[in-house]
Amino acid sequence: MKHHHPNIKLYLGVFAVLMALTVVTVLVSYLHFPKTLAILIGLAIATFKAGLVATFFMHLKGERALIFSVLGVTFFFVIFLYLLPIVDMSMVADRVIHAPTAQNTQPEHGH
Amino acid sequence: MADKKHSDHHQEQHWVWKYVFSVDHKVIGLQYLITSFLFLLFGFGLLMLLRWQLAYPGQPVPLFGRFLPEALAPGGVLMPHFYNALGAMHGTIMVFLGMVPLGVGGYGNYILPLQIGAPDMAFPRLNMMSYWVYVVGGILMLSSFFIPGGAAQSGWTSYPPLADISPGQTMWLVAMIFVITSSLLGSINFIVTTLNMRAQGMTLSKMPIFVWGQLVTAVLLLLAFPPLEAAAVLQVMDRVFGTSFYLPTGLVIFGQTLDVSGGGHPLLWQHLFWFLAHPEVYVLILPAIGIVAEIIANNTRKPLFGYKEIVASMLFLGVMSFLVWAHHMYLAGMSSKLSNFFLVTTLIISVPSVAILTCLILSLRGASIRYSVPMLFALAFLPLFGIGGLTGLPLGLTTTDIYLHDTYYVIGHFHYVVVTGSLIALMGGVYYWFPKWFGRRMDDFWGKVHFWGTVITMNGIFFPMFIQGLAGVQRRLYDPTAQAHNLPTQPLNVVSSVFAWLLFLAQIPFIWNFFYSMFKGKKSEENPWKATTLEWACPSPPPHGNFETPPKVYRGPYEYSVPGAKTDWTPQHVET
Amino acid sequence: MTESNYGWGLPTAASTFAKEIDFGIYLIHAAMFAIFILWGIFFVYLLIRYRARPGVAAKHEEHGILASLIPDFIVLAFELCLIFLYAIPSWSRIKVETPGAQDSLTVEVTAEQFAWDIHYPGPDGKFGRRDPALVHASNVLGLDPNDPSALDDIVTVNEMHIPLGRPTLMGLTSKDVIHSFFVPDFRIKQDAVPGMRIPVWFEPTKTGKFEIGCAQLCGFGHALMRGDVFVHAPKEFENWLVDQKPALNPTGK
Amino acid sequence: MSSTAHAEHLQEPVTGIPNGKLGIWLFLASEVMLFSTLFTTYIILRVAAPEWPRGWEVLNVPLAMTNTFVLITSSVTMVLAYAKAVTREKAAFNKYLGLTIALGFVFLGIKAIEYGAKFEHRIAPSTSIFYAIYFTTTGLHGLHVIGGIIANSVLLWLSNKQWDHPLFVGRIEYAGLYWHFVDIVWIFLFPALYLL
Repeated sequence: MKHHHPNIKLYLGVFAVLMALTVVTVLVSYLHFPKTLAILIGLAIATFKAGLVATFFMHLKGERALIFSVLGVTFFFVIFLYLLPIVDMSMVADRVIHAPTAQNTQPEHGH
Repeated sequence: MADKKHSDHHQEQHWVWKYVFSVDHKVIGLQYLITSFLFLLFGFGLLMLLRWQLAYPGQPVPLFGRFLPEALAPGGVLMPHFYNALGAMHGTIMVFLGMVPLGVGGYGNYILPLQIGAPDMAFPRLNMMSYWVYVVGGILMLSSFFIPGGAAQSGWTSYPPLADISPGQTMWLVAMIFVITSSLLGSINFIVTTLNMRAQGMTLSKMPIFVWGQLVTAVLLLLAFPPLEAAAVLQVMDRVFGTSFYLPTGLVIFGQTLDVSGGGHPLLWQHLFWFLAHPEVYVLILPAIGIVAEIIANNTRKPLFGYKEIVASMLFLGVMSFLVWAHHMYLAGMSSKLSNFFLVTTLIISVPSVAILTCLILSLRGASIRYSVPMLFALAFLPLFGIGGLTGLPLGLTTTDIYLHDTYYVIGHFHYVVVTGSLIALMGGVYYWFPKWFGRRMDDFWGKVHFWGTVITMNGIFFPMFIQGLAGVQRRLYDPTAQAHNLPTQPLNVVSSVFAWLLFLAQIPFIWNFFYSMFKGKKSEENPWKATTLEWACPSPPPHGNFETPPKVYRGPYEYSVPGAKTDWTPQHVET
Repeated sequence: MTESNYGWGLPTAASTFAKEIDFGIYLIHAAMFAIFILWGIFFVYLLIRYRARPGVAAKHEEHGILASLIPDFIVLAFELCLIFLYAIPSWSRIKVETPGAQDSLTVEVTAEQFAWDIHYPGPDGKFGRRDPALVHASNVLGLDPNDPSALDDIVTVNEMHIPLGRPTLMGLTSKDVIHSFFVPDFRIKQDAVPGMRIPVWFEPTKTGKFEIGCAQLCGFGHALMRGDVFVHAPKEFENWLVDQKPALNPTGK
Repeated sequence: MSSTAHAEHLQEPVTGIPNGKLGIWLFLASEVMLFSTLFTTYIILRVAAPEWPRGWEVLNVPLAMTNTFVLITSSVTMVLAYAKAVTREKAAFNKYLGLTIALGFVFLGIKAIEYGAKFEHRIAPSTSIFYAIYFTTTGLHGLHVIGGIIANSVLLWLSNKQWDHPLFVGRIEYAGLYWHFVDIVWIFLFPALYLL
């Protein structure tokens, strides 16, 4: 069983970067950016942090192609798991009755 | 040799560890097989009760009516909520506790390691655990009949808000989470075994079609089940902790406003459920296609027609099965523009199924067909699965689905695919691999009696459903005579019900033949069918560790009638 | 008032797009029979021609892989035509586009556990506000009395009266669980989802009484949940509408 | 050791990846699908909701931030434990694995405090759709943390007996892969629920 030779300094370096990024993402949230911008920044930081953990801590760097194909197939299906229900929900938004209690009075006509 | 010492160690284990909590894939395979057949029988029993109410609504059930509890069937007459519970549990038990464990757990566990020349599964203990988690899930599912509120009553699809407010669904969800976990662990085991533990020389293009079918099935199970598990967790939160993931605001149940926070969305469940359920139906059919391919190759004494086409179609089927789920939701309130996307993907997915069926039928050309009992089942699979596939066309098309959705046409369609398709192939598999499991042959005469009895009665049950569907008879109706447009086709309900009871009679020779031949059947030599695949290269029943020396593979799986060969079958592991 | 005669096979086509849907059903079933019969004959021929006979070995080599794909391509071509020439255009005509409100009868249909409540705007043409808290045996839709436009609204249960000659535009919703509005004669079916108001339209072509059924399991009364659509001549419909009592004070004081 | 371990040892994996590693990555693939479904549900419910509270108005962000630090630290101690297992330094290995388990308990402790504060104000999953998805996702993540703690504790308990077993180092790596995955899920969960 070949194992990755450990590089302690690298792990501690990645650790520092992860801690820093956590602080950054919290500070960014205090600036109350408009919602879409806030989402993009938050997502970018989180993806970068996840990438760090995956490549160094999970040793994905030197990993064989099969592991990447397993992850590739999974993410191919994850995209559809996200995309289609969300697209559907946004397309039927005009049908959803929002009034928390009463039925909305003047039913607009579906287009 | 290490292998020798290793199988001696197995002998002196206490019989509990050898037969009950065994880690040997063959024992686990047989445990899965017999448990799932028992569940199939139980689910079929529920159906026979239900069919009585459809054929003679409101009349007390003869013979068994007395045993039914008063709350569910006063005086033997089924109550509507008990009828709904019978329907929901029939669907759930047959699909999740019967067919999938039989096709994947039973056949996959036993035959796959043998066909790739592996000593056992990659993770034997995990394999045993997935069986026992499945059994616990099955017991929980059955126990839901006896808890207050009774069993689940909102269909095997468990659509909220009905599933959130009607009694009996919580135990169904908990049992489902157990069954899903069992399938998940099983699929990891299958993929790792198929990829990592193949015999020397067994490249992917030399694997039998049965192994390909199990591999694609395992990937579908692995990636499609977790979304349903998450959806089931959300529904448990709705039912137990009063959240409202699937409950919109402003619900009024029998005049009482439901005091939940609201804000949920019923379509959310449908999306997540069908995201699983469509790959699930391919999980039901792929093992059956694998078995039919094995039996046809063996009994036509020639290689399969278009091995590469079938494998490519299976892989394409696997990928596409994740993109078609919402053709179940054309009329569910989903946006009608999005239906066009799913219409096109549903068209695309019909192509590989047609290709597989074409290749299997063309395998008969230039063959020397032996009409053995397994071959009868495999041959019957082809036209009947064809009917199932064809009747999917009007349902997959958006416009005609407007009329045919949620009618008996749908029930006819999926029963033709699952029952006269998958179940017939799995029964054929019993006759084909019985000598491998027990070293004895099943009786041929009673096999043919069982075959003709089953095929005729199955068609008798399901064909009238198409006529009822065209007449617009809705599905899941407790009393079909309550609505005018269902009355003319009511005699067809009687026809289907009578054939359903006859189908049960047709199974008695099968059950008798199976258990009788297990001990007193005609002794059979190691390779009775003269097959070329690896599972016949070891003694039957194979010892622990399967092969004396790990086999080497020299050629493709179906090298029959090789010109110039001494016999008309050249096994994969023989050098020459 | 012609009574709809149900029998085996498709019921009478009583709405404008019913013929379109029937055409699709008949076309596909014709194609299905053709495909099944052709393959069936070929299948039986193969079974007889290549049965095991002593001294006749099976052929090992196989050729004509491409030829085997011809039937698949034929089926694929048929399906592509079916989709782009028939399915997508008819689906957009039936489900995507809805007729304008001004020249059609607008009505709100609300499904509840085991009945269909039909809500007409009444002479003022405006629907009254509904409040789930006000739902009561005598006020099934929970119409709000202090909303002026609700006072003249008409509510009928399990009886839907519509005029001939004008499309009917329905806002379909549900009070509790998912039901499905299904009129076999009009070939329409649409799930009524609580929390959503789904526009559905159809235009009757025959007068008469046609049955409404529920096509989605909605509890123990699913089979008994039925109603009737009465299609009147325009004049007759006006008379019916005039002598309906408003829902909020049925005695008409 | 049971007989099956020897059978596994007899054969070189065809794909070159040890059975355990391929198995754990497949399991993580199914976990990706599970948590993706919860994120899809979160996005759908948020898009469909007429109004949705901003994370920091209703939730305790500083507490959650410390929780993120705790989980990241436990990820590091886990990878250090694996490194010590590879270099066969048993004492250091026990220290780091023990630290990982302890940090896991700290994470659960902080989560319990956070949940406690909510229940005190009579805020429960049924209060609103936001709290429903908040409790469900963090609850399910918490269960996975508990699962990880159990796995690590079993390995720590077995470590002195199995230290020289050929597969032991691999098992530490696989437990580590699972633990890092649980950390990654929290890395996405924290901003999604608390900061947006």
